[in-house]
Amino acid sequence: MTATMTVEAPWLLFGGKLLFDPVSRALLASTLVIWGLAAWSAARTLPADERRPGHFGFFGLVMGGNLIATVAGDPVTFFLGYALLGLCTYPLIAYDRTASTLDSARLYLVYMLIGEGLLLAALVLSWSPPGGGTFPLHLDARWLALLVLGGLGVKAGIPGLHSWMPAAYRATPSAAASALAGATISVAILGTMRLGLFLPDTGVPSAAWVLLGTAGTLFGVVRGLTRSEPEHVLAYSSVSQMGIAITVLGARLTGGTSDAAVLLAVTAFLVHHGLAKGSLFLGVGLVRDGTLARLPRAVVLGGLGIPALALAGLPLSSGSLAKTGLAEATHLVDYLEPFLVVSSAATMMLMLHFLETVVAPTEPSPRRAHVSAAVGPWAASVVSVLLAVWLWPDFRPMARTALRPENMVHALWGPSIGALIWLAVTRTLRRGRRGPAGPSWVERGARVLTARWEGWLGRYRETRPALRQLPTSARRSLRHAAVDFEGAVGSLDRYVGTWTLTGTLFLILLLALSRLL
Amino acid sequence: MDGPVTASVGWLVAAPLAGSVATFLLRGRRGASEAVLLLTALAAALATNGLVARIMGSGPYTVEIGSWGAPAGIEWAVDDLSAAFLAVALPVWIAATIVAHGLLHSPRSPRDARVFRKEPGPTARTFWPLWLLLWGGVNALFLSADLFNLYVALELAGLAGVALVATAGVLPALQAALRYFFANVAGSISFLTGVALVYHRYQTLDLQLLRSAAESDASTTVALALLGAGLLLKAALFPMHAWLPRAHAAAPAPVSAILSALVVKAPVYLVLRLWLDVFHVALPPSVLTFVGALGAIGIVWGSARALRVERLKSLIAYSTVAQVGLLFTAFPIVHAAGSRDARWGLVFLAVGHAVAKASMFLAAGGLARAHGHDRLDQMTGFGAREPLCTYAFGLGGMSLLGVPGTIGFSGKWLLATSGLEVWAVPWVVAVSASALLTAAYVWRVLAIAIRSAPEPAGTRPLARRIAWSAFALAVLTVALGLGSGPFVEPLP
Amino acid sequence: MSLAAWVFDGTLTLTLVVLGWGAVAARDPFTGIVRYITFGLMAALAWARLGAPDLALAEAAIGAGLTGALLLSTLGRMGLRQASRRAGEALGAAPRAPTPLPGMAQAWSGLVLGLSLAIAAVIGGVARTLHGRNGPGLGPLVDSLRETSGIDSPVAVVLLDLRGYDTLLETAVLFTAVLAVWCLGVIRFRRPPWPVDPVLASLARVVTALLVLVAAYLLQLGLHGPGGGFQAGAVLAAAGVLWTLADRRALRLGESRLARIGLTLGLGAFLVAAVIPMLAGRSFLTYAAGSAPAWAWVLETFIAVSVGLTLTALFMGGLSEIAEDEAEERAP
Amino acid sequence: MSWADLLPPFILGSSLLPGLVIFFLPESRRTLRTALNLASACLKLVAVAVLMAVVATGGQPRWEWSLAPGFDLALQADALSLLFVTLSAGLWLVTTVYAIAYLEGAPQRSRFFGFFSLCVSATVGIALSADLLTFLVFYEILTITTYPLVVHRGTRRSLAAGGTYLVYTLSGGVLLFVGTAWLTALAGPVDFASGGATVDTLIHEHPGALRAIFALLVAGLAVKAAIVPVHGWLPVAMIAPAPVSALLHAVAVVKAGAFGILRVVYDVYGVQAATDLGVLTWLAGFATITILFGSLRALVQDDLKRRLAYSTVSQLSYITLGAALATPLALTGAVVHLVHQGLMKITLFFCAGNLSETLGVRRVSEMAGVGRRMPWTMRAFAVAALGMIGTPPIAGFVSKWYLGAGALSSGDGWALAVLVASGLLNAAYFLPILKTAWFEPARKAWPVSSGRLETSWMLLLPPLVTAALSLLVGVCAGVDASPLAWAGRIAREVFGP
Amino acid sequence: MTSLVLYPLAGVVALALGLAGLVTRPHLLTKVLAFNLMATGASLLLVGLGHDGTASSDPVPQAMVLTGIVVSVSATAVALAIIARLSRLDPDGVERSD
Repeated sequence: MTATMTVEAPWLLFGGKLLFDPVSRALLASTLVIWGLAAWSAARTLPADERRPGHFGFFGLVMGGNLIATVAGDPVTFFLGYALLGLCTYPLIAYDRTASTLDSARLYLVYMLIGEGLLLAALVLSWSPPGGGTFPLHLDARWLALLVLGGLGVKAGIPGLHSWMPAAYRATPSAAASALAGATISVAILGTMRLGLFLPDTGVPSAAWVLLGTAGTLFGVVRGLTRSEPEHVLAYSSVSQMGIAITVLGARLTGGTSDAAVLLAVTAFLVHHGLAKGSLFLGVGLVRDGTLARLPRAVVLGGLGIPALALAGLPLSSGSLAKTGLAEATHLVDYLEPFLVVSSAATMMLMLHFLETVVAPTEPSPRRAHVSAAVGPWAASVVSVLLAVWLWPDFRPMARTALRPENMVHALWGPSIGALIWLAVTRTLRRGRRGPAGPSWVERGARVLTARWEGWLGRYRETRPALRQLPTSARRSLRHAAVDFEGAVGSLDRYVGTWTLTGTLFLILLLALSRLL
Repeated sequence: MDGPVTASVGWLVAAPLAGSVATFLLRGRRGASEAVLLLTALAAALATNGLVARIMGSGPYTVEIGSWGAPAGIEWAVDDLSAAFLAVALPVWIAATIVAHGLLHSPRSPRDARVFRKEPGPTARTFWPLWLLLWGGVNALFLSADLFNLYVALELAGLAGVALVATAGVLPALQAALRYFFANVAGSISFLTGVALVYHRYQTLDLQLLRSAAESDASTTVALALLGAGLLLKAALFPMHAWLPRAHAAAPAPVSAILSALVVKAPVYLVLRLWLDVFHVALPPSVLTFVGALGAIGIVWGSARALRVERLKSLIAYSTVAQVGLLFTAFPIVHAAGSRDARWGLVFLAVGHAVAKASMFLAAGGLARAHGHDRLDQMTGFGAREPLCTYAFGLGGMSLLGVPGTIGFSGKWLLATSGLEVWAVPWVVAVSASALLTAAYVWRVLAIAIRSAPEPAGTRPLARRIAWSAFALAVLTVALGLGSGPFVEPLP
Repeated sequence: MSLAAWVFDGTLTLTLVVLGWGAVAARDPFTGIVRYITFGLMAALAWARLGAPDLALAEAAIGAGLTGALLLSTLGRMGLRQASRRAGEALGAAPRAPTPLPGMAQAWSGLVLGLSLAIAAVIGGVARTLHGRNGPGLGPLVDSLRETSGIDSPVAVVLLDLRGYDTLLETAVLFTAVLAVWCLGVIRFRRPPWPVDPVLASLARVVTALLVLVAAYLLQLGLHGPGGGFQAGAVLAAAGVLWTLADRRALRLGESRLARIGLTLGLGAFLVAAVIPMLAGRSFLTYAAGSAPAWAWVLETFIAVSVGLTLTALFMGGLSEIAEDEAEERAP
Repeated sequence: MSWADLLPPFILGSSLLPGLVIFFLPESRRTLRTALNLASACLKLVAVAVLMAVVATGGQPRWEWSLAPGFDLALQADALSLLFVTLSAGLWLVTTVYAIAYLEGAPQRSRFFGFFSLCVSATVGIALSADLLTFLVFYEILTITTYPLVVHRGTRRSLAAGGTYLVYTLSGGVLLFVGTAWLTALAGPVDFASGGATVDTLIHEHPGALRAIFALLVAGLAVKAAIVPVHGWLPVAMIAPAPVSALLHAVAVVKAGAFGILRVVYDVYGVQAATDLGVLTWLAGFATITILFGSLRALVQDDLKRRLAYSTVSQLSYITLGAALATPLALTGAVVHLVHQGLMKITLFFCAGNLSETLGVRRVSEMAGVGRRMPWTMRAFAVAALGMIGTPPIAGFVSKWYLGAGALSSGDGWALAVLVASGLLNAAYFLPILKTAWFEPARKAWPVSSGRLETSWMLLLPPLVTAALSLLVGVCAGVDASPLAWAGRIAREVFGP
Repeated sequence: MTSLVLYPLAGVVALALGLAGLVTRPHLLTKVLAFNLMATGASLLLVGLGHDGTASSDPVPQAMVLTGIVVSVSATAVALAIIARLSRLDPDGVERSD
């Protein structure tokens, strides 16, 4: 069933369209699952204080935006969903109103707004008035492609624009975080696909995309390995995973591979990543409120390990399906083969590091209420990771290939290499590299900048009265001039007031007239 | 051409004079003088009505007094100019009369107490006769088509005016009245000299004959200079304005209203008549440039004073100086354009000022009566106490300002358009920009009116008819602004 | 002839100018007034020389006589008032404009004199040209209209018929003057402000009677030649003034209804004459055919009466002031 | 003259006459005054609806009245005027409700409502005027009748503010007057319907004069449209009571300026002539400066209403910019922004009024935690603010989108950049407000509300209605009756299909 | 030209002198007097121009001057009345009017 269906909504904005094709169908389903689980968990974990209704309200809004963007059939509708999603995320991040939280949330918002500004520009630039545009939108210029990349890259966390991610995921309640990290991030990649960012029209060479993606992949892993906060590690893993997607999408320009297949494969990848990340964040939430500390260790390792290793792409895991799908779809591009191996090796390392950070004793968080209340959703999410991609009809072909023995063997390479390296590294340099490294210079820079901005405004507000002096002094001197003039006229008028002067002037006028005439 | 309708113009002069005799003989008895005033107003109204109907029906016409006809006899000439002034003068007179009556017969206030006292004292006894004489004199001025007769009418109006200013009886009033008197007679004699020269140059005094005979030569120009200079002095053109603010501020409010609205307009009307109409051929533009420049300076000067003076009535009086300046600033435009629109623009401006200024003075009179004085700094917040007077003042001010919908705007618009057609840019700019100066002093008062403040001691309620008649005049400026079209269209 | 004429006219006009300047330039007003009265009489002579006897009469009676009397009585009244200066300060003199520097005054007068003489030069120049070549004026036309009007004195026909409207307004001006004076002076008569000498009084009565006769004569003269209502009125006024000085009863003038009616007679009669034709649908002030002389006579008479009374009243306006002042001076 | 031709004057009178009556009502007649206000507002709305039907069916109602020789007052209804009329008539009703509650117990209410009605009449007149002269007439009347409302409090400060207001607007009026007179002197009466035909005939003999006239006209209008550097009166005038700021300084007065600029560019000069004369470039330049300047100044305002005022300064120039870009899309954007900005900005002012009236909160720094105390007000505020930023699907997004597209279609990419930058700035000064209101703890205990609601329902309803409307017109921009559709129709009228 | 031309010229001079006096003389009574001088001067001009001995004298100017004389005496009376009253309130003002 690869039939695509379009729903027209002419009354919406400039004629909205909803597009249901294999891609959006799959993402829609996974998004619903992720959000459902997240909502369930949130309902269990969030304390019933005055923040709760607001949180759920925006929870719903973000989900709505997410869904709209997923099924959007034209750029305007997509932007509608994307903007909704982007802005309404702020309250979710700023859930507990502590200063640091608000700080992270503002950081996120600044990035997001700039991104949306760029995206809006790009969309307007490539919009054709009558009836509105439809996907794929043709971005027929490099700088246009850059605008879109900048716009969506913020959400997708391409290196450089990712800095908001770790702090934001750390600050957000785990349920919401799982939805953000799992579902909303896919929208960014979906957007790039929908807008035709990786089509030849943009004139950006395939290599550029590949390099960008590869850089993202490795950068995410390297940065992640140096972090000790599980949310941070997961955030960087997201960076690297999106890098993989970008690499694949970029690479497909060179090979004469079929678009549909690649897009479907990437979709599968996004679905798998989304489910896994979602479940991981739910798990982290349980770690944070100390629930897991009460569960048997096997359960914990299983529950966290399954999605983690799935990300690494172990055979029989959703990851293997996704990666095989990618490899299959792009088998003509020779250098992707090694890339995928390397990437899963790297992912493996990162995931092991993640598991280590999780099981490592962490300080109990303020939200330690509702012990094990959220175990249900978490378990459900793990199950979804295990089964979902295999059962989804559109992915059947990929499932079949993935289940072929040679592929399963092949899928073993990357993870095992990664595991070995990680063991080696951790054995050798066991000491020293433990302490949490500080935030990246980009993030620090961004924070400094935003702080400066506030400071500048503050100082301007203070110096404002001084500045206002200038115009008022001018105005005052003007008024003085006017007053003086009136005064002068007044005193003169008393002289003119004498009849003698009036009469004299009369004579002069009489003479003047008789001369003039 | 004489018919009852045509002849009825005479009532405009006869009725007030007869009324004055009657009120004099009746010694200002209550009821009697009211009846006389009513009859006079009625007659004047009928006459004006007939006049307007006639001129709109069959255009300008003349009435031969004593059926002798020019050049031996005297004639009345009614054309669009005089008709416009007369038609507007009527409501002003009626309103002012009502206010005067209201002030005369309501509790006396410290200021102008001497004029308006309850019991018919000598002043009150002479007030109505003088008032009606002034009325008759002004009407005679606007009607007459004979130079010497104009001189006599000027003297009649002038003397009555002087007397009415003096009736206030206090020292400033007397000084002002004397100044007024000197300016007046100097102007009149200059005018008379001019008349002498004209008569011996053209052997006639009739304006219509002069219009056809007029040539440009030495004697004519000197005569024009004498006539013009005299009239400009009477019109208080800057820098010979000094007598006006004092006189108009010192006079009782209704008198000030009439002086500012009509008596000052008469010389302006005559300059327009003599320079731009009758002796048009003999008039070089340089004169008008000169006069226009003086007018422009006058606008600034008068406004600057109005921004400073501390009494409401002096403020309005100085505004008159500025507005007269404005009228003369418009002269070069009328001359250069020489078009019907331009002339009507000037007439609208003058007429509009008449009505507006009258309503402002009457309102000021009401306020002064209510507060017992007209010192602006002690009237703060009068808007809440005397809303009607405030609206009257404000609306009048708007008309001076040339706010659209008022007659003032129509005038400025016609002048501006026709002036720009002949590229008389500086004059148009002056006429337009004067609005800002006007606004400055009008809002000086309105701000004081709106400012919330406790009611000062000694304020007393005002007889309702005073405020209402002031307000009615203010409304008239709007009515003229919106409704004068149909009346003006059929005229030449 | 012409030389004699030149000499005569030259001296007369020169005297006029000198007297005029003397009157204006005199140090104290009294001298000025006296010189002015003389000037008026000279002017009357000039009128006669110019063939205008009516004007000569009027100038002598009104221009010189009555104006002088008015000026003198005012001056006298102000003389009485050296005592009551303090009252002025008490009432608070109005702020007078800062007087220019003392030296400036003369310079100023010089400037003004120069200016006015320059103007005189301009007008004079024109006057000479006009005098050279002016036509008969409206004289012939007036003569031709005299028959249709029926009034045979040329001046009277202009004054009462052709340009009667001027005269109407003129009477209105006179009326205005009375009102102006009365609205300032509160007329309260208690007694004449000076001791009345019985001899003077009886003499005054005789002279008054004579003057009234003169007035009547002038009046009936007016319709045919020089003379007429105004001149007669002036003479009556002289009589009135004299009588006033002599007899206290005259001082009730302001009170008596009769006098009030008399004051308005002239204007009233004119208005009637003007309005009747209008009611008949004819034009303002149009006498019925042939009725002009009758009207003229009536008007002349009424004018004479009211002019007489008016001028007397104007003169008395001052007297009332005196009465008031003395009342005030006695009061405190 | 058919009955339809009498509709424009009727619409004018439907607020004029009640206003005049209200002046003379004694203060105590509260019920009568309220009834009169509401009745006339509703009557006006009905009449506007009828007029809209007439015009939609191709009618062109026109009514003339001669004021003086060569000086006619002419009212006419076309698509553009209808848009403006509908906006002001509708918002008048809402604001009247608001004002009645807001001024409860205040002094001088008869005066207030009298002048209020006069202002609305003037605005309607501006909208319906058929030629430049008539426009000028009502424009000036609006200037004057607004003054008493600005200074209504009668304090020293408000009077000073009123003075500033007058200095600016009257000077502008003079410029406009001279410009109009000059153009009339050159070209005779300038009818809007001619769409620039009159000017085209002159463009060859006096291009210089035409440029000067354009400068005069636009300079005169710019004062009300608050274009830098003549914007100074607007923030100062915020001393006025909230309903005044809401209706007049968000909709009527300032829009009159913007509307006038649209008229001058498209109906007096015509696109062709304006482009040939090269005046539009300058206009666009000024608009751009204003957009950025206004936003930057808004950033540093702590007084809520002043911040809103500067935001108005910036937002108004979107309209000017759209007019100056002179393409169908840009014009559509400009015209639709006329409506959208009105809806959103009036909401913001209503909310600001509610805060100051209910809680005495006037500064942004005092708003911490106010979202909890007045949730509904702040929700309305949030919707409007986001709309201002240009968040889909709220109204602001639609107009911004079209303006951007218009900029591109005329080949001015920079304009798009300006729009985006200004959008970011809007976010920078609106979002902190929301953050403070919702995410910061209240510093002091709020006065408790008397009733069940957070404030009087008459104060609460208007902002909610307008907020809902601004959301609706955004979401349903595609509907045939939406402002966007109207704007498109207008653009088609101007540029042809 | 006859010697009669001197009269209008004298009238003009009288007029000018009166004007100068009216403007500069400080004493109010002198001012009034100067005004009368002016009036007479103007009258002389009016009649004098009309009369050059040749033609029969023109009655119209005479009638006008007659009117003028009466008018000026009325004016004088009004002025004097005001001066009289003024002199009671502010005696100095009479001698030193500005």
